[in-house]
Parts: sequence; C-alpha cells; structure tokens
Amino acid sequence: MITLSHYIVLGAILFCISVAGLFINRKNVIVLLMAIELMLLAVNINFVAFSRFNHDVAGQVFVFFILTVAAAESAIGLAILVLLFRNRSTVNVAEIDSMKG
Amino acid sequence: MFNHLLSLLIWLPIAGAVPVLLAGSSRPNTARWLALLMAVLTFAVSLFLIPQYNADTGGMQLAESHLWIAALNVHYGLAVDGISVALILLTTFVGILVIVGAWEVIQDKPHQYMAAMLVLEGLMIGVFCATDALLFYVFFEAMLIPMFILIGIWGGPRRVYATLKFFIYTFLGSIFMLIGLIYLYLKAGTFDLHTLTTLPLTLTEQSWLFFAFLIAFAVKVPMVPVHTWLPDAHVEAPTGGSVVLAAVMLKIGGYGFLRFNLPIVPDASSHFAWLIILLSLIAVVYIGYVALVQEDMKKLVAYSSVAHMGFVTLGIFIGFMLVREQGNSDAARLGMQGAMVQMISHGFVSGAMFSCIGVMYDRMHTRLIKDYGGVINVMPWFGFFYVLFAMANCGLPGTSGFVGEFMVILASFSANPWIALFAAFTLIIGAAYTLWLVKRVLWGEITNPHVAEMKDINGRETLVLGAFAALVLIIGIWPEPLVHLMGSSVDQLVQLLAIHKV
Amino acid sequence: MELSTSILLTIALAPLVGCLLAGFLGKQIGRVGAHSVTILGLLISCGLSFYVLYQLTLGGAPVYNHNIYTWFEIGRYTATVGFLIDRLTVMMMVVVTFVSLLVHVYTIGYMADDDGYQRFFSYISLFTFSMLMLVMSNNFMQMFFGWEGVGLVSYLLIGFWYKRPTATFASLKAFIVNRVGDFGFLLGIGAVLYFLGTLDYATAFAAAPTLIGKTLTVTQNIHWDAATVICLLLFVGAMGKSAQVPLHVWLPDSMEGPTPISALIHAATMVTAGIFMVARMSPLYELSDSALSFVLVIGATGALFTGLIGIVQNDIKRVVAYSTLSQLGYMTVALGVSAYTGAVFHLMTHAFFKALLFLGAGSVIIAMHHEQDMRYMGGLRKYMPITWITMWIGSLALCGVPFFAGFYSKDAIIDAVHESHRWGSGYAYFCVLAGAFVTATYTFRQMYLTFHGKERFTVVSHHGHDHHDAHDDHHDDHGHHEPGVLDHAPKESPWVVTLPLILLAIPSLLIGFFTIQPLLYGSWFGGAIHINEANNVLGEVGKEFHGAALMALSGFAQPPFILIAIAFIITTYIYLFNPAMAGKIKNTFKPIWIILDRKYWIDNIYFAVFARGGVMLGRMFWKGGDAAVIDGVLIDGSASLVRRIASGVRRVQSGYLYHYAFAMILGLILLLGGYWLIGGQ
Amino acid sequence: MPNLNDIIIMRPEFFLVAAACVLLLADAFMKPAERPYLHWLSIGVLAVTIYLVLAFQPAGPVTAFHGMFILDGVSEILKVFSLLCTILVFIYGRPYLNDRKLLVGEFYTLMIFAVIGVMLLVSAGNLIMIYLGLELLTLSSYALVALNRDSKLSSEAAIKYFVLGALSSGMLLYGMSMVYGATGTLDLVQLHAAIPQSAMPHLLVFGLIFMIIGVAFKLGAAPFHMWIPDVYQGAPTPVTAFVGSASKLAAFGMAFRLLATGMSDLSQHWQLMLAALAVLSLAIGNVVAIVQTNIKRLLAYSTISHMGYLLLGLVNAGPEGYSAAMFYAVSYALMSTAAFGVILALSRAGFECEEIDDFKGLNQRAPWMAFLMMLCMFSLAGVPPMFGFFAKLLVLQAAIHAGMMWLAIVGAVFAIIGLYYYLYVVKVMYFDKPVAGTEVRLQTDFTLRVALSLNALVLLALGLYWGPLLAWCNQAFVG
Repeated sequence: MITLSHYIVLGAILFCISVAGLFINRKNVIVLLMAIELMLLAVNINFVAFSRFNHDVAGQVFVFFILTVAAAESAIGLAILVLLFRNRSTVNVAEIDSMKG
Repeated sequence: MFNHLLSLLIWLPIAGAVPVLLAGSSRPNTARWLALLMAVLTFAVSLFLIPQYNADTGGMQLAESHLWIAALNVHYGLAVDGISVALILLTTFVGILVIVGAWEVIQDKPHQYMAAMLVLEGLMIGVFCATDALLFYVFFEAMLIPMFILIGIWGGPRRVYATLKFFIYTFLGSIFMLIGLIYLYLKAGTFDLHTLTTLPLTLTEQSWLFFAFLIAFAVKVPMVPVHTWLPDAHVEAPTGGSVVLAAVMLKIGGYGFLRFNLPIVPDASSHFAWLIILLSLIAVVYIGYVALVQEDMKKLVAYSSVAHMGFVTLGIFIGFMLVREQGNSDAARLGMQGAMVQMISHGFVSGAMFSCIGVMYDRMHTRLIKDYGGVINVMPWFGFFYVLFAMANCGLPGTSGFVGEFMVILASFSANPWIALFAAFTLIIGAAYTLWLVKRVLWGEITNPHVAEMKDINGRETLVLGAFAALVLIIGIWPEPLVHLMGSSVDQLVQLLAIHKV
Repeated sequence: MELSTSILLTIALAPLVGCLLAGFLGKQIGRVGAHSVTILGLLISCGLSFYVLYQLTLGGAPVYNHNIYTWFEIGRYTATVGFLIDRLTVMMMVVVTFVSLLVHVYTIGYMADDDGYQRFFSYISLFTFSMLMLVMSNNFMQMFFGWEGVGLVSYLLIGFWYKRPTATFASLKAFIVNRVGDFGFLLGIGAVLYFLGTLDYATAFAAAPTLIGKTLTVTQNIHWDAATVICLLLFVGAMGKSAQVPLHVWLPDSMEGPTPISALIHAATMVTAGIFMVARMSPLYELSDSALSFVLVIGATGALFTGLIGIVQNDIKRVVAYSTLSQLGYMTVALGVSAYTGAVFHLMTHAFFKALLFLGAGSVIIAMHHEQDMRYMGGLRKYMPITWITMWIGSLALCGVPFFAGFYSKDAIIDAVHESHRWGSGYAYFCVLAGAFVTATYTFRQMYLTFHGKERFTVVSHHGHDHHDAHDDHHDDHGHHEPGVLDHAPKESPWVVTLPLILLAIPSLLIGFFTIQPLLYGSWFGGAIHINEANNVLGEVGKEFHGAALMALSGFAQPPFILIAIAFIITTYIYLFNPAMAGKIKNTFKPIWIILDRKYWIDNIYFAVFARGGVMLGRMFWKGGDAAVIDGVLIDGSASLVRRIASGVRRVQSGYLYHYAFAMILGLILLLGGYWLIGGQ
Repeated sequence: MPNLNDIIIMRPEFFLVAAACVLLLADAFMKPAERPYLHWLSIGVLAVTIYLVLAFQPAGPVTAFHGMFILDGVSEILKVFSLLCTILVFIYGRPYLNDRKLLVGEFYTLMIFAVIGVMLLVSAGNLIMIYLGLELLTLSSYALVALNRDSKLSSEAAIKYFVLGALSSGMLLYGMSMVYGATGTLDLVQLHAAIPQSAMPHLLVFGLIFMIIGVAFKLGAAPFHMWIPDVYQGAPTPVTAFVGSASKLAAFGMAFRLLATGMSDLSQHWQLMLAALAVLSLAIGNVVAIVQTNIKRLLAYSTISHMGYLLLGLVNAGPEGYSAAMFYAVSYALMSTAAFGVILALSRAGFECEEIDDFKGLNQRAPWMAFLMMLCMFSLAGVPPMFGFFAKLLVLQAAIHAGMMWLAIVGAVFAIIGLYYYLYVVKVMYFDKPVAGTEVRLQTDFTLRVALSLNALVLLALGLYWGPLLAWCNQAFVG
C-alpha cells in the first residue's frame, strides 16, 4: 500500500538528485537545465500527492501553473544558452568564470 | 527675528554656501567676498545673542521647537544656555578668521573651500543649539562631511589617509552613541534631552550608556588613547581646517560630555569619574612628553591641544568628587568654569597657533621645525605674535591660556592634591615643548637661506593674528564677563551632579 | 589721609605705557624717543613711590587694601585685582622703581650701539610693571601674575641677543627652571584656597590660625600638617624665583643677558621676589617650624656652597652672579630663623650694592669692549677711577665691612641665626660665618684681578674703527679678535653710566647706617610682617643694639669681621704680591678646584636627567605608544586585518556556477541545522 | 464567481498589461525613426499606472478573485516606488542603450512585464500568485540581463542568474508544497489561520525554511547572494539599476506576504533565521566590497549589506519592524537608482565607466555629477543628514526593540567597515587627480540630468524631512 510518505520521499529523492546535479555537474549547462526540470518535477509530485491526500484540488491547479511556467522557463533558459554558446562557443560550466571575486 | 535667532544662525551660513558655490571656480573673488559677507553676517547675528540671552537666570533660552518627525516624536528643538552662547560666539568669530585667513592662500577651487567652511560653521552652531538628541546627532555627524572634504581636497601629502582616519575614527565613536540614543528613545519615547535628563535609569543601564557616549565624545575631544587621529588630521589639514578643528570641533566633545554624560547618566559618570580623570592626567603628562619630541610644528601643537583638552575633561569630572564626596559645590563650579574657560581659550590659542604655522607654511611650504630657525630676524612682528601665543599656550598669566588651567588646578587640589600635582605638571612640560619650539623656530641665526627671504606678515595676516591676540589678552586680563556669561549655566550643571538617579 | 587709587594705578601703569610705546612705536619714535618715554614713565612711578613712602611713614596714611576689579567670581571663590600697600610693599616699590630708573639711565650708555635698543627699553619697562604688580598685589592670583610676568621678561631679556645659541639656551633654561618653582607655587595657592577658602591676603592671614591642627590627607594613613604643606609648596616657588639650591642653576647662565638686566633683574629685584613673598606670607610661615627649618637649611646651603663656586670664576659677571646666589642664601637663612625683617633689610641693602657691582662690572665690560674674562684685565683703576671707587664701595658693602650698608644687614642676620634655636640653625650659623669669609675672598679677588696688579691686556691701536662695524654683532663673538687684545685703551664710561654708579654707591655706603634702627629693631614694618614672640630672634638681638655707630664699632671685634680681615690679607698677598701663588694653590687643591669649577656637576646631571631623559621618554611614548601600539596595532592593524579577511573571502566568489549553487545548499543546510539545534525541540 | 468588481480593483495591473501588449504591437509596426516615441510612450504608461494606483487606492485593504489579490497600503507604496524606479531607469538608460544600439522595443516591453510581475507579487494573496508574479518578474529579468546579445559578460551573467534563479524558485516551490501539505491551503490568509492547528509542525517549518531561501535569494541575502555581484556587473547598467531597485522592492513585498501575512505565527522560528542571514549579509557585503575595483560590483556588495539591514527591520516581526524594513527598501531603491544613474550619465559608447578609477578627479571635470554621486555615497553609507541614515536608524531601532541589541551592535560595527568603501569612492572623485585619457564626456540628455539631479537631491531632502514617508509606511501596517 503506497502512503503519502512514499510520495514525499520520492519527491525528496528527486529533489536531492536535481540539487546534486546542479552543483556536482562540472560539464554541461544543458545538464543544469535538466536538473531544474527534475526539481520542478519533484515539486509537482509533492503537490499532487498532498492535494490528493488533503482532498483539495488547488494543489493540482498549482501543478498546471508550474508546468506552464517551467515550459517558459526552459525556453528562456535555452535561449540564454544559445546566446552563451554564440558568445564564447562553449557551454562548459567550468569555463564560465570570467566574473569572480 | 529674535524668536528664530538660533535657526537663523544655523541656516544663514549653510544657505549662504549655495551662492558661494554657484559663484564657481570662474569667479573666485566673488566667492571669497560672498563667503566673507556671509561669515560676517553670521557673526553679527550671533552678537545679538549677548543682549538676547539673560546670563543671570541661565537655563535654556531662546528656545524653538517644531515637531520634525511626528512618527518618532522627534523635534527640531533649539535652545542655548551660557555655555552654548559662548561656544557659538567662538564659532562665528573663528568662522570669519578662517575665511580671511584662506583669502589668497586657497587658490584651488576657493568657492568649494569657502562653501564647505560655511556649511561646517552652520552645522557646528547647530550642535551647540540642539536640544533634541537626534537633531544633535545629525549635526554632530553631518559636520564630518565638510571637514572630510576640506582635509581631503586642500590637505597635505598624506591627506587621504588623514581624512579617512578622521572620518572613520569619529564615525566609529558616534555610531555606538546612536545605539545608546535609540535605547533611551525606546525607554523614554522621545529624544528630548531634558526629558532624558529626568529619565530614571539603573546603574547598569547608565554604565552602558556612559561608555556609549564616552566613546563618541572621547574621540572628539580627543582623549588618550583615541587621540591619534588628531595629529594626522591637523598635520594634513589646510590651515583653516586645522583652525576650525582645534578651535571649535574639539570643543564639541567637551560640550557633549556636559549635555549627555553629566545629566543623563550622572551616577555612572560619577562612578567612572576616576577613569576620565586618569585619562585626562595621562593626556597632560604623557602627551606633554610626546609633544616635546615632535619634529612637525603642527603635530606639536596638535598634541598640545590634546594635553590642553585634558584640562577640560578633568575640570568637568572632578566635579563629581567635589560634590558627591566633599559636598564642595563651589569648588566643583570652579573646576567646571575652568573647563569651560579652557574650552573657549583653547579655541583662540590653538586657532592662533595654527594660523601662525600657516603663515610660515605659506612662505616656506614646510612644517618641519628643523627647516626654520632665526625667523625673528626677518619677521619681527610675526615673532611678537608667535611668542605671545606660545606664552598663552603654556598658560602664562595675563593670557587666556592661564585662566582655565588656573581654575582647574585650584579646584582639583580641593578634590585631591595628587590630581592637582599631575595637572600642574603642565606648567613645566607645557613650557618645555612650547618654548623649545619657539627657540628652534624663532631664535638663533638664520641657517636656512629660504628663511632669509621670508616677508613679515601682511595686513590680512596681521588682522587675523591681531584679532586672536586681542581676545587672548582680554580673556586673560579680565575673564569675569566670560565667567559670568556661563556662570549660571555652570551652576545648574553642578546642581545636576548631585542628583542621584538610582 | 588715604592713599589714592589713581596714584597707585599710575605707579603701576606708567612703566607699562612706556613699554607699549617703546615696543610698538619703536621705529617711529626712534632711540631717543624710546628711552625718553620709558625713563619718563619710570620717573613718574619712582617719584610717586617715594611720595607713597612719605605718606605711609610720615604722612600717617593707613594701610591701603582695595580691589580694583573682580577677575572672576565663582561661588565663594573670588579672584580680584587689587593693591595692598603697606610699608613692606612701599619699601619694595621704592627699591624696584629706583634701581630700575637708574638701570634705564645706565642702559642709554650700555646699549648705545645695539640694534635692539627700543626693544630693550620696552622690555625693562615691562619688567618694572610686572614687578610692581607682584609686590603691590593684595592676593595670590595677582602675585602669581606678576610672578610669571617677571619670569617672562627675564626669559625675553636673557635671550635678548637671540642670535647667540648660549643666550637662547640660557633663557629657555631659566624659564623652565622657574616654571618648576611656579609649579610648586601654584600648588601652594591651591592649598591656600583649599584650606583657607580665599585668595585674598588679608582674609587668608586672618584665617591663618584656623590652619592649626588641620591636615592634608596624602594617603590613607599619611597626613601632613596643613600649614607646613602650604608653606613648603609656596617656598618651592621662592626657590625657583630666588634661585635657591637646587633650583639655582638658571641664575649663573642668566648672565648671558645684557649687564643692566643682570643688575636689575638677576640681582636687585626679581630674584628677591621669593624673599619678599615669604616675608609677605610670614603669618603663614610662623605656623610651621618644620617649613622654616627647611627654608633655613636650603638657604644656608646656598649661602656657602654657591659662594665657593664664585672663588674659581674668571668671568667678572659670573663672580657677581654667584655672590648674588650666596647673598640670596643669606636672606633665605634670615627667613628661616623668622628674621623676616632682617631678610627684607638685607634685600634692600643688597639691591643697592649688588646693582652697583653689576653696573660697575658692566662699565668695566664696556671699557674692555665686551671682554668679560678677568684674566685679561688688571690695573684698570687708572683708566676708570669712578668705576673703581664705586665698585670698591660696593665690594666692601658686600663683604659686610662695618659702617657699610651690607654690614648692618648681614651682621644682623648672622646674629639672628646665632640667637635662633630652630632645628638646623647650628648648621646655618656655620654656613653664614664661613660664607662671610668666602664672600670676602671672591670679592677681593675680583677687585684685585680687575683693577689692580699689572695689565694683562694689550692695546693694538691700528684699524681704530673696525670695532664699530663689528659692533652690530659684537655680542655673539667673544672669539673674533683673540682675548686680551683691545682696539684702543680702556677709558672711563660716559656719565649716563657713571652717574647711576655714584647714585647707587651712596646708599650702598649709608643706607644701612640710617635705616637699621627703624627697619630692624623698630617696628617700622608694623603689621606687614608677623612674628610669633617665641621666634622673635631679632628682638633678642635688638636687646644688645645701642645705635648703629656702636654696632659698627663693636662689629670690628666680631667673628665675621675677623674672617673678612683674614680673607683680605690672603687675597692681597696672593693677587698683589705673589700672583704665581694662585696657580700653585689651584694645583695643590686640584680636586676641590675641579668640583667647584664644574659647579658640583649639578648642571650636567640636570641636563642629562631632565632634558635628555625627557626627550628620550617623549620619543619612547611617541614611537612606542602612539605610533606603534595605538596606530600600528589598533588602528591600521585592524584596518589591514579587515582588508586581509576581505581578500580571503572574495575568493569564495569563485565565478563557478556550481560553487554558487553549493553555497545556496550550504545555506539551506545551515538553516535546517540551525532549526534542529535551536528551534527543533 | 469573479465579477467586474474584481477587475476594477486590479485596474492598474490590467491597464499595464494592455499597455504592454499595445507597446509590443506598436514596436513591431514602428519605423526605427519613430523609436523615441516608444520611450515616451512607455514612460507615460507607467506614469498613468502610478496615477491609477494612487487615485483608486481604497481606504482599507481589499481583496479580489477570492483573496488571490490583495490591495493594501503595502502594495500601494511598493507599486508606486517600483513604477517610479522603472521610469527613472527608462530615463537614465536611454542614452546608454542608444550608444550600444540596445534601445529596442523588447527592452521596454520586458521591463514593463517585469514591473507587472512586481505589482502582482507585492499584492499576491496566494502562493500561486506569489509564484506567478515572481516568475513573471524573474523570467523577464533573465531576458533583460541577456539584452546585450554580443556581450560575453552579459550572457554569462544571464546564465548564472537563470540557473540560480531557477534553483531558488525550485526551492521556493518545494517549500510551498510542504506548507501546502501541512496546512492544505494555498491562500495566505487561510494559511495563517491553518498554521496553529497544523498536524505537522515540523513539515511546516521545513517548508518555511525553503520559502525563506526563495525570499533570501530574491533579496540577495548571504549566503544566497552569489548571483548578485556577477549579475550586477554583467548586466547592462540600466538593467542592473532595475534589478537593484524595483526587484528589491518586490523581494521585500514577497517576504512580507509570505512571512508576515502568511506565517507570522512561526515568527519565533524565522526571526532567528533572518537574523542569521542578516549577520552574514552584513559581514560578507561590507567586507568584500572593500576590495572591489569595479563600481557596479562594489554596489552589488553594498546591496548585499543593505539587504542585511533590511532584514534587521524584518526580524522585529511587528508592524514597526515591517514599516522600518519597507522604509529601508524604498530608501535603498531610490539611492541605488541614483547611484546607477550617475554611472549611466558618465558612461558612453565604448566606455562603461564602471571601474572605480574611471571616477578619478571627477570633481575637476563634472563637479555637479561628483556632488550627486557624493550625496548617493553618503546616503548609502548612512551619514546624516542623508536619507540613508534615517533608514538605518529605523531598522536599528526595530532590531533593538525586538530585544536584539546584539544584532543592532553588529549592524553598527559593519556600518563602520562599510563606511570605508563609500568614502573611498568620494575620495577617488574629489581627492585624486584625473587620469589623462579618460576625459568624461557627460551624456547631454536633458531629461536624464534633471531626473538624476532630482533623484539625488531627494536623498538629501528626504533626509531633512522624512516624516511623511515614514508616516505613510507606518500607516500601511496599522490594522
């Protein structure tokens, strides 16, 4: 029998993976975008689960909003990524450090 | 006019700075004359204080109060007592002299210089008028800005270091005072100084507040060991800056003690009076020795200022011993009066000393003692003034320098002979460093060929030095008017000393 | 009838006016103008002083004690400016103005070719003003004003030839050593105010008896007798001003000043201020035997040991200077045995004959073209007879040969010490007796070396006018033409110089004879000086006094005169008949001679300890305290620390995205951890 | 069922949305020569919006769309000042963008959409609204930061901003989900009611922490500040000015809605957390700023420290504290706008004027500009009688009143350290000799000069008479 906690834990795990992906990844910015998507996914799972168990629909409504915003977000993200690549012909995270200190 | 006399005094020079500034670097003389006009006007207005202020009744007079910040119950509250009047007169008087003194000396952006001076003057007057703690604080801090500019732009080679040191040092002192004030406000619901005076406080609270205030004013006075900004600031500041700094700004520290430490935290003040007295005596002896070995004239005078201001703090705080331990309030009044007279007199003497050094600096562009020698041969009149002020600086009777020290030493003997012993040491060490300076600068054969080319003081310089000299002598020969002016206010302060809050 | 305030004001202010005119308008009114105005001022105040003297003594005017104006008034403490004119005061006024007047006249000749002519007159008039303020004051504050005022003028005059390093050094030294005295004096005033609650003489003296039994708490368990504390502190001031051991070091150096000054300030008047002060304070001093014993011992020491130094001096002025020190010692001794009138009496006679000696020496110095070394003099008597005779009178007065002024005052003191039973009087008696011998020795030696024996200088009579050109800077060049070589033969000085000598010789000869009776044994001073009956040694001495003449005659049989005679014989033999002997004696007593020549090394010690030590201490405080600790560590140290931290922290801002993200995660962990730690339960 | 009244309440927002769309279209059909009209048009639109906000402000708080949208004093003030700042940014930014060929329609529309985001955010009554408003603001900001397509720095700044922003909004959402789970509602008012009887207090605090991170990131409080220096430096200066002013107001609004409206019952938890963040921000911001050589970066660090002070106000967790914090936010927005304005006024084609050394001897070359910059610096440093001082005064007072004397003292100490670098800028302008070859050719744009002068002088004027503004802020929090 799958309880709320299972969902929460799943969400937590996904969240942790995405966070880890954000700061462990030294390679590619694309991966960062994926990690972000993953994080939103974790959030969505939480919302859906809670709304289900609270018998309240608002959470699921929120999920729809999140999904749409996520779409817009990744659109902008990719646009910036393209820009970045055009300017420095690399999307390697480890090389994006011209501003520091 | 008379019911807004104080506001007028504060804002006239500040507003006057605007046209001076607008005159711009293209019309320097217009700026100079405008500035002079403003300074003279301010002085003239300040003279009205003498008839307007009733010295017999004392107390806070010519009061103005308007609600400034309703939400915090902050008032734009102004009023003066005898002490403030004396200090304001000192300020406006010095205000004229520094403008005259800088006449053709300041060639680079004179309009900004003059404007800064005027703003500074207005703010200093504000400090002496404010009866609302927050207003006081605002003036107290705002003063730093023009001074910062003055030292920084027209100062000497290490001016940046000096002026940053000056600003940060002083700011550091006052920020803690601000916290203390906020604490008081939260307790009393007002910044009004008189209300705060009557606010009951436990000894612990008082002690914390005492030190919060102490840091602020000790830096300003300055007291050992937070005095090291002064020599640097003085050495690097332009002559006018040094004059204002020594003549008026340092007094604000002593004035702050009277307005904050004494009335608001009397018990803590008397509890820690020994500390202040100790520091003051250290200032007299230790700083005396330090002054002895200075190679830079301005530094020497700066250090001597620290030593002399030691008498101010001493005179104020022996009052507690005298009143609370011996019930000898008259001696306390003597000491307090001495401190006040010392403030005024030091204003003139140190101002004059710095003007003298400025006169020499303008000719030689060096302040090192070793570059001089035998100046008297070429500048006899200057020599006369220099010796006069030197004598005033080492407290020769007949000059204003004597009066305050005399009173303080007499009073401190009543408090405790040992205090008097160390205080009176200034007679020896003060004479030593001042006259040794005179010996090396004025007397002797001319060794440095440039000295031989020095011209004696011109009319403008004679005017400035003469004005200083006149006041130094008048106060020295007949201090009673000054004493009477401040008398009743001092009495009221001394009565405060006896009041226990806990 | 009353003394009139206006007259007294005129007496005090006339010299000041002269001073201001000569000083500020010196250029305009010129030399003649300068000395005319100042001398006029002095004439006025001198004449009026004599008039006041007449009023007080014969005119039967009461003692004048009024305030002119209030200096400050704070609670029950008031400081005023006013005059107290009693016979003590008026005597001082007369002496001061008279001597000062003569010195003014004398100066016309002495400073004839000096650039600072007007300045000089302005100074000495200023001095007269300050000195008058000192003696005429009716309260401590004003006395301190005059006290320091004369100090200032003395400083200016010692350093008058400001180009001379020695002069400027001497002036600085004089001022600072005097300040050491004033330091005590000021504390004394503080003590007076503390115990008696007033600065006014009359009130203070009236309240003096209340001091008995009062003590000053020095520490928990040490309590000092109030009167003693007051008297000792005040006397420290006197030690400074009257050059008592160990604060005497400034007086010999003060000879760097022009000779008229040495006569006026450093012999006749200023240096006696201390004596006058103690006499004035007699009501207080009478309350403290221990203080008086201290005074006695100090004075006695000075009387003998400074005199000894005089024997080995070769500078004609320094001899007189050391004799002044020794004579001041005598006066102090007199004070120490409560013979205040004796002290004041000696003060007066000494003022005349010592001024005479100095001016005479000055006249010699003029003749020798500012050569002061006696080894290059000798046989001057035929060149300058007036100077010679007047100086002999002065010398005999100084030695205390009967009938001369000095005899009466000095013998009175010696007898008084003999009578006294105060602690230390035995030592003092020895000192003053021996002192008599010493005095005679150096005095005769000086006279012989200067005026008698064969000439030890050569006259080179070519380039007759060079010295006039050299005059402008002749003051600072003892070495320009080698010693003992003169441009032309010495000659008697002009009348402006000799006239004062004569005018001073007369009182040096007679004043003692005529005034001893009233001043010393009569009650001429009246209430001005207060002596407890128990201490009234002069009263005892007075019992054997049967007129000045008899006293003088009997004086020939007294030990002092015998000593003087011995000294006379020895010196005469040595310096007139066997000059070589002086050298022999010197060599036989080499160590003693060195000690005396080095002045007991006191100056060296002072210089090493106080001057050098002070500077070293100052450097230590400055470099060590201010620069190193406060600025170096606290101020700049903390600033650079912040800066170092900053440059460290900024590296965290590495520019790498994953570090930024990681920082956020750290923040998350921090908050969560903080919650579990603090908010968790 | 939503009715017309709801729409009327949201009058300004709707107007602005419509206007933005119109501008978008207009831009599409405009000839390049007509671009200037766009500028004035958008300024006019914003001005009208300000008017609408002020004119139709109800007496008390009202809500629309079932509490989704709250209209009260707080939202009013924040909206007015963020709109004002945006107008100023338009004025200051035009010459700069012109020189760099960046004066395109997107700039205006994106800015306006960002402002709409701000307006929605500050009057959000529901977690969804908060999220949407926030995203509308941030997404436009990302694009704006990347506005300068050919600049390495700008795109780098954009990507950093984007990734970290996404991370933070992810955390915010995660926190929201927790809170939602613990209370079962997304509406802030109901949330407030539900918190006491929540079955899962720990989950609640857990969520709170995540939400605080979201807020802290938006404010730029350490340790969530890392994006600030890079974005400030990399973004085109007008955008920096916007991010430094309007979006700080928005951040405060968000913090207020979430923490005060929503979770004030958890204040004993978030007070301490905010205090910790405040100390960190004060320390890092002030200390690291000392060693900066780039003025935009320096201002970035100063922002961090200022957010620390703002938090000092929030920790009070009472109306007095909120109003102090809002007062601080407003004052800061005005100060930084002015400061960036000066930078913009001095920069020109090929010369960013963002190195501190570029300001050397400014007093010789452009005394007036130097004077204005000096006013900004002293105001930022909090030296009386400048505006900034009184803002500091209020937050310190709030902290002390909350019983956090230690926090106030920390604030004071770091104010001293902070003083140094502001003075350093003044020193460079006034005490140093100008460097040859970097002569300043001022932007001649008249409106810019007037606006900038007014903006800087207001800092002084408000310093002398700041009572009404404070009263306004206080009044927003009563009841």
